[in-house]
Amino acid sequence: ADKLTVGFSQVGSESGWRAAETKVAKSEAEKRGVTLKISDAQQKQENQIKAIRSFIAQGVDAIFVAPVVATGWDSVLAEAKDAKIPVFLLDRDIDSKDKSLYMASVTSDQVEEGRIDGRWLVKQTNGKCNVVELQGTVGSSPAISRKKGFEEAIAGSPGVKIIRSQSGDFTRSGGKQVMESFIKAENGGKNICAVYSHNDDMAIGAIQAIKEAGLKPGKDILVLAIDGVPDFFKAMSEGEANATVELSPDMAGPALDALIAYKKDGTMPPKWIKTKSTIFFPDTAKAEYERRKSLY
Amino acid sequence: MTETGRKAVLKASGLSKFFPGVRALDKVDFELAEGEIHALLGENGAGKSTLIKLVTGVYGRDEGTIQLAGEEVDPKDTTDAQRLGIGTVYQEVNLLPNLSVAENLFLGRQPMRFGLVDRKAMKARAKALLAEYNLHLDPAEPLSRFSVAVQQIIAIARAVDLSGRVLILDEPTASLDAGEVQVLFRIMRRLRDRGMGVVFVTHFLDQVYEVSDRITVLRNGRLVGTRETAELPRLELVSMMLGRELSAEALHRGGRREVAGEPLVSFKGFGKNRYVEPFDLEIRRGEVVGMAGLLGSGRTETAKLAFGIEQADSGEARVEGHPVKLQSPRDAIRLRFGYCPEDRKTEGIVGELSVRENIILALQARRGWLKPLPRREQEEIAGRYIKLLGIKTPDAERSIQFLSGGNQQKALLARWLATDPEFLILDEPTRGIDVGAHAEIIRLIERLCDDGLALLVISSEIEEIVSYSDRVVVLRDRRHVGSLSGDEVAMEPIMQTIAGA
Amino acid sequence: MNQRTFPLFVTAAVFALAYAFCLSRFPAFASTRVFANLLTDNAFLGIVAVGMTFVIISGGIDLSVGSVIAFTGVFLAIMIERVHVNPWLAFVMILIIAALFGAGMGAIIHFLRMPPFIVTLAGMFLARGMSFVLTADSIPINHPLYAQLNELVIRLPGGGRLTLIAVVMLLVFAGGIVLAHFTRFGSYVYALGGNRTSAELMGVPVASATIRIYVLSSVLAAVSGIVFSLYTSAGYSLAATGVELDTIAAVIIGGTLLTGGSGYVIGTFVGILIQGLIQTYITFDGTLSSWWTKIAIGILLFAFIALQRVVTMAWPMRRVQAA
Amino acid sequence: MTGMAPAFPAIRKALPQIGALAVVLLANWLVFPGFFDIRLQDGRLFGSVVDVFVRGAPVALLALGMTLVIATKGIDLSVGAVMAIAGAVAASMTNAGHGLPLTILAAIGVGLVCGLWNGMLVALLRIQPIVATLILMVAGRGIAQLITEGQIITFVDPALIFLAGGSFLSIPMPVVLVILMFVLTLLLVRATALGLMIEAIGVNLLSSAYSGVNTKVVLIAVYGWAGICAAVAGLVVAADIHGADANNAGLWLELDAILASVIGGTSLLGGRFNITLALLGALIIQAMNTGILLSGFRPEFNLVVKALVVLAVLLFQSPQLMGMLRVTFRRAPK
Ligand SMILES: Nc1ncnc2c1ncn2[C@@H]1O[C@H](COP(=O)(O)OP(=O)(O)OP(=O)(O)O)[C@@H](O)[C@H]1O
Ligand SMILES: Nc1ncnc2c1ncn2[C@@H]1O[C@H](COP(=O)(O)OP(=O)(O)OP(=O)(O)O)[C@@H](O)[C@H]1O
Ligand SMILES: [Mg+2]
Ligand SMILES: [Mg+2]
Repeated sequence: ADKLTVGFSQVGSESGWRAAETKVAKSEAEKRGVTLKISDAQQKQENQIKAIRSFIAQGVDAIFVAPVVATGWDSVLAEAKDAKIPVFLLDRDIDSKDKSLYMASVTSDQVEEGRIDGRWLVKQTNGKCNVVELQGTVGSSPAISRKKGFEEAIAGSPGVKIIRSQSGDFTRSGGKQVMESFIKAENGGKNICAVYSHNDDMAIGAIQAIKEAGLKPGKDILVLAIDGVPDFFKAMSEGEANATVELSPDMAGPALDALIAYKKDGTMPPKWIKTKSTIFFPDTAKAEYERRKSLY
Repeated sequence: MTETGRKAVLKASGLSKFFPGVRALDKVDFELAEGEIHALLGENGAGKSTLIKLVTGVYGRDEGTIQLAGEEVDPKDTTDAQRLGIGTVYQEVNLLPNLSVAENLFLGRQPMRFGLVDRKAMKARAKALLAEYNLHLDPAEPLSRFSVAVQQIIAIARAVDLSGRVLILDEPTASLDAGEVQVLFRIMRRLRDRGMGVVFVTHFLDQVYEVSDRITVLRNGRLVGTRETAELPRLELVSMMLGRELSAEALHRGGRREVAGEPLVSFKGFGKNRYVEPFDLEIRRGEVVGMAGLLGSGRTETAKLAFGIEQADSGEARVEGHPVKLQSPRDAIRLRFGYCPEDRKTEGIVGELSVRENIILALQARRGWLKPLPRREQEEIAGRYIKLLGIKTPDAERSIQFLSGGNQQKALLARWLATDPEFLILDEPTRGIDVGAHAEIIRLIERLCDDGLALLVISSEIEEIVSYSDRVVVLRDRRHVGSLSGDEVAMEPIMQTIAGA
Repeated sequence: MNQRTFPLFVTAAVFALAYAFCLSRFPAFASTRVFANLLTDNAFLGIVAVGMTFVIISGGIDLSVGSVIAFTGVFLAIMIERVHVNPWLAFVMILIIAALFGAGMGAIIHFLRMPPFIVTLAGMFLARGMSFVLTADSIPINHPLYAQLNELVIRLPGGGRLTLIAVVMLLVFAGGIVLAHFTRFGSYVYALGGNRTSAELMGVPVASATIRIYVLSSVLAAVSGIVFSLYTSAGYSLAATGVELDTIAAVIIGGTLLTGGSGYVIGTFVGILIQGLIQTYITFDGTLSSWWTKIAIGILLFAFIALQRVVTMAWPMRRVQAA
Repeated sequence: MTGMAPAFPAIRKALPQIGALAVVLLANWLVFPGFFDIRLQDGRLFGSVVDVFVRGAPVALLALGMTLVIATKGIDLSVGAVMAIAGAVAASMTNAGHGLPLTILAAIGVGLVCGLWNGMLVALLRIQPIVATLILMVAGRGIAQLITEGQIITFVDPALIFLAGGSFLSIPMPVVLVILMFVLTLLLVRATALGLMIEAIGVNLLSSAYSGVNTKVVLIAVYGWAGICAAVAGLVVAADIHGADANNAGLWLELDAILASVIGGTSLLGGRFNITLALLGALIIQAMNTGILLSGFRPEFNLVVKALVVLAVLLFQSPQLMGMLRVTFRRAPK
């Protein structure tokens, strides 16, 4: 058969995880002999829509989208459907009644990620803990889902409370600055039992803030986050962090497999190709760090 | 009723205006009768412009009342004043260079058609309006294309067209040539005969006597008096303005000199395509060369070439016989040239900065940024020139934008004198300067020349040129058409050369 | 061709050249689809840019437009989906809110003599902040009217679709041109940008003109927000971030001077097309990493502006002889 | 009122800014009573007020350069991106094993080059500053990411980390750097004639050029200095998080820097500038940000609060309001 061409509308490179996702997508496509056209939307939905439109105009064989936000895709995906181009969603589902607009979504469950962290914390602290929360960018969907999941998991234990919650914009310096003020506002950090961060980068910033305040991250204040980037594994291996839920950067691989199968004999993939969310602890951190270093 | 028995169209009583540190106007009464041309005179900074701005609602007044045709009015802004039938040309040409000529003329009262501006009609009306002033140009062109003088005429045309009862002209003739002035006077007289009141500010006494019916003199923000023009001798007027006598000969320079020796600066075949035709010009130390010509004849252009603002594409410049590079004002300043531009608002003053900083700017620029003038020295220089030129300002730290027009002009002259130049180009140096200062500047020009300065002076006042020039260059259509010296430096020959006879 | 419109021609010529270049690399550029997409995808940008053109010509700047677009979307989504207001009524409501918002900014700018940059920066924080306060979630709008409006499409030969929102943009541009050149308001805008003091002395009603300029900008931002909500059928508080800079860039590439007083609405249209073209080209190329995308946008932006400057500077100044 | 203030004209000029800062600090103290507590922690001052100074350092550094640029009637949107580039360069230099002096030199050198590029576009090609610097604002972040390949480059070199985490005489290093750069800037513009020339250019470029001011060189130099200031800010931010985050370092900080300059009384129309007041402006902005973090409001409200505070601060500075205040002050003693 002809070489397949896939257009991939990526959100941007706002975090290390995102850059890794792009990198993995490229290498997975290469492995399978697929031409991957990547369009970087610089975090803007309008750019993603434009990109999808021009993929349609170019007549690609399939379109991958990592949607920056869940809503607003109906009309452009309808156009793709009109043009008979299959669409795969990566790492995030969309909010649409018409499920036929896309062929499959390869996503993790971001609410579940928050729940896993929450459950672990409840168990670890025997249901008694003052948590401070580092939110992601206000309004972004991981921030909303991860907050929701965590709150669900701790809902059953009245002893586990979120005492402060601010946005650190998913960045290290944001996480550090917010954590600094949390520590000061909560009696020099003595009131804080754990920090829950919507991503690893903010948690790394928070760890520094805790250290600079003269406390021990991982012991005086538990640190748990989500993503699984190498630097966080390193921190865990040094005993400065306690847990992270991995979000696999390999979203394109499964999507490509499904696409190839479909092109070969029309096999329809399952609607939701779920990637696993696993929680990691300091014990395996060193090995995990080594394994991931090259990926990122 | 005025003393003369005519009805007062505009009457201001007890007007006062205070600025921080300045009493710009102090209980001034002013009365304008129907059907008269009323000259408003006074030294630079006397308060003429301030009076006008109070009457037309630009500034709020601190005291006093204004009556228009017997009724008390209180114009809050210029729109108000326009509605009341007062048309005004303010001292600095306050038009909008980015709009077309037609839009400038009809801004806010454009002819409409089907709810939209009728650009065609507007253009036609603009053409007709300007034709009265012998100005034939394409009204769709942006105003910035035209020289200051043309802009001034357009401002006048606009004000005249706007004014129903009162027309106020604040130094409208400063950059007009004799012919243009006559056109303006014709129009002023026509309006007077129609019963309108015209207020006219100028520093040219000849013009005052030629056209005005009455004169009001201000000094230091106070009213000195109002007199019938016919009954007020010139010298008395001058002493009313200055508060002292001014000897007649102060206005005129002694004898013309033949300055000999090697030229200090010489231009040979110097010119720029589409700008000024190549010209030859030599100026010696101690020599004053006047440059005469009609509006747009290329005098300012010549000056800009000579100062390196525009780059010549032919010919060469020499200083003391050596060829020199003249590619930028910095080159020129390094050669000890100086240039007082004609358009002081956009090319001269640095509005927000203080008088002191404006005066030392060129000197500082020549020294370079690494060698700052000590503050004490700056103050000393500024103080010296403020005194020497009689710049009226509360102190040297005042923002120059708050100075009256004539005083800004003096400060600019000071900027160049401070650099101790060898060759100085003055473009309309006496524009907007009062008689007293006018005489002082001319005397200063003489003194500078006696000290060996070479001067190139552009002026639309041929009389003035005659009074101080040793030699006169005449331009026409961007070409240097004649050079007059000796006895030829007189009104008649110059006029003839300009006309091309 | 006169000197004032010359830069406009340069801009248009540069665009045509660039389009020809794209065509030579990717034949798909010949399809009406690509061109129609250029209009549809940039419709919301074009509409705000018209308002921005007026603001910039008047010597001001409006940084709040991106946030107003987002606020409009969120407001509409909440009104339509949660409060169940008729969409048309919701449109009218948001236009009124935007007009008041713009009037507020204009009034502060004029009466308190504050720089537009800062006032509209505060407006930008406020509008975006208010959308967060309304809701941080993204809300889909499923009202049938949205589907109907989105189906209003003129099909062009060759698969291109001229959508309703593209037509709205073209109409707004047409309206903007008339407003700028055939109304008194338009001449006031230019007058203010030329020189505020002179304008005041010439009797321009500065206060009302300033306020109306910012009302116009905010209202057009709201229209753009409506268009954006049609485009995405959703309201989202993080939508249209950074649009203010894209808009300003488009206006300035289109030949309007940031210092005010000169510019053309039609130039802005070309500016928008140029920006859209840069994006389309990069997408068609499809080999650029995230960082090379940014660098390429920068380089192309520079190439356009530099080309424009160089051509304009090289053009000999034509002088007009008066009388 | 009449007793002391007129004797110190400089202080009187700064009254609106000092007043605004006092009000914001007071508000912080109200939402968080421990706001003014300071103690020594590992030989370094520690406390919320200290945070205001330390966290405000990057914007303060940017504001130093930005104020000069604004005074020339320009604007520099690229400083945030330049910070990212400088940080990326510093991180990769350290990780390549170079010493601190070379690392700092390289970062600052890159900042200078970026600034000179901006200056060249503005002064030589005469592109309007906002677009000229927009080019680098977009491309610069790409360049930074090109260096980091989209990842956060972490480093452990204590010397580089010292730039943010260390202290000198108990004063946190970022504050020391701000003071250092402030003094340098002050010397640069006020001990020379550069300040005057910058102001002259900002008010009237043509008049300045005709007076012999080397407008091109001054403009380029000013943008170059803004680039250097941005590079120092980039170093501080990278040292702070022990890594170079090309995507987020300095993101949107250009707006804060502009805001700081304007709060400090520099007009966007060019002309008179005051870098001391610009620093106060930066402090006001950071005090506000810190206050928001300490307040415990939901983050959804951050921007609304910020908008209202900015408007209030500017209102406070508006001559109209100050006039009213003065009247009340005068009446008070009676
Ligand atoms: N806006 C202002 N702020 C402060 N002082 C001002 C302002 N306008 C004018 N002045 C001062 O008021 C006085 C009168 O100025 P005005 O412009 O009325 O003089 P004038 O008679 O028109 O002089 P000229 O013949 O030079 O135009 C001057 O001392 C001037 O410095
Ligand atoms: N920058 C410019 N661009 C285009 N045209 C110009 C420019 N400057 C001047 N002109 C035109 O050149 C002509 C010459 O004007 P200018 O004022 O320089 O001449 P001048 O001989 O010095 O006359 P005067 O000083 O009496 O006004 C004017 O008609 C003007 O329209
Ligand atoms: Mg005057
Ligand atoms: Mg001239």
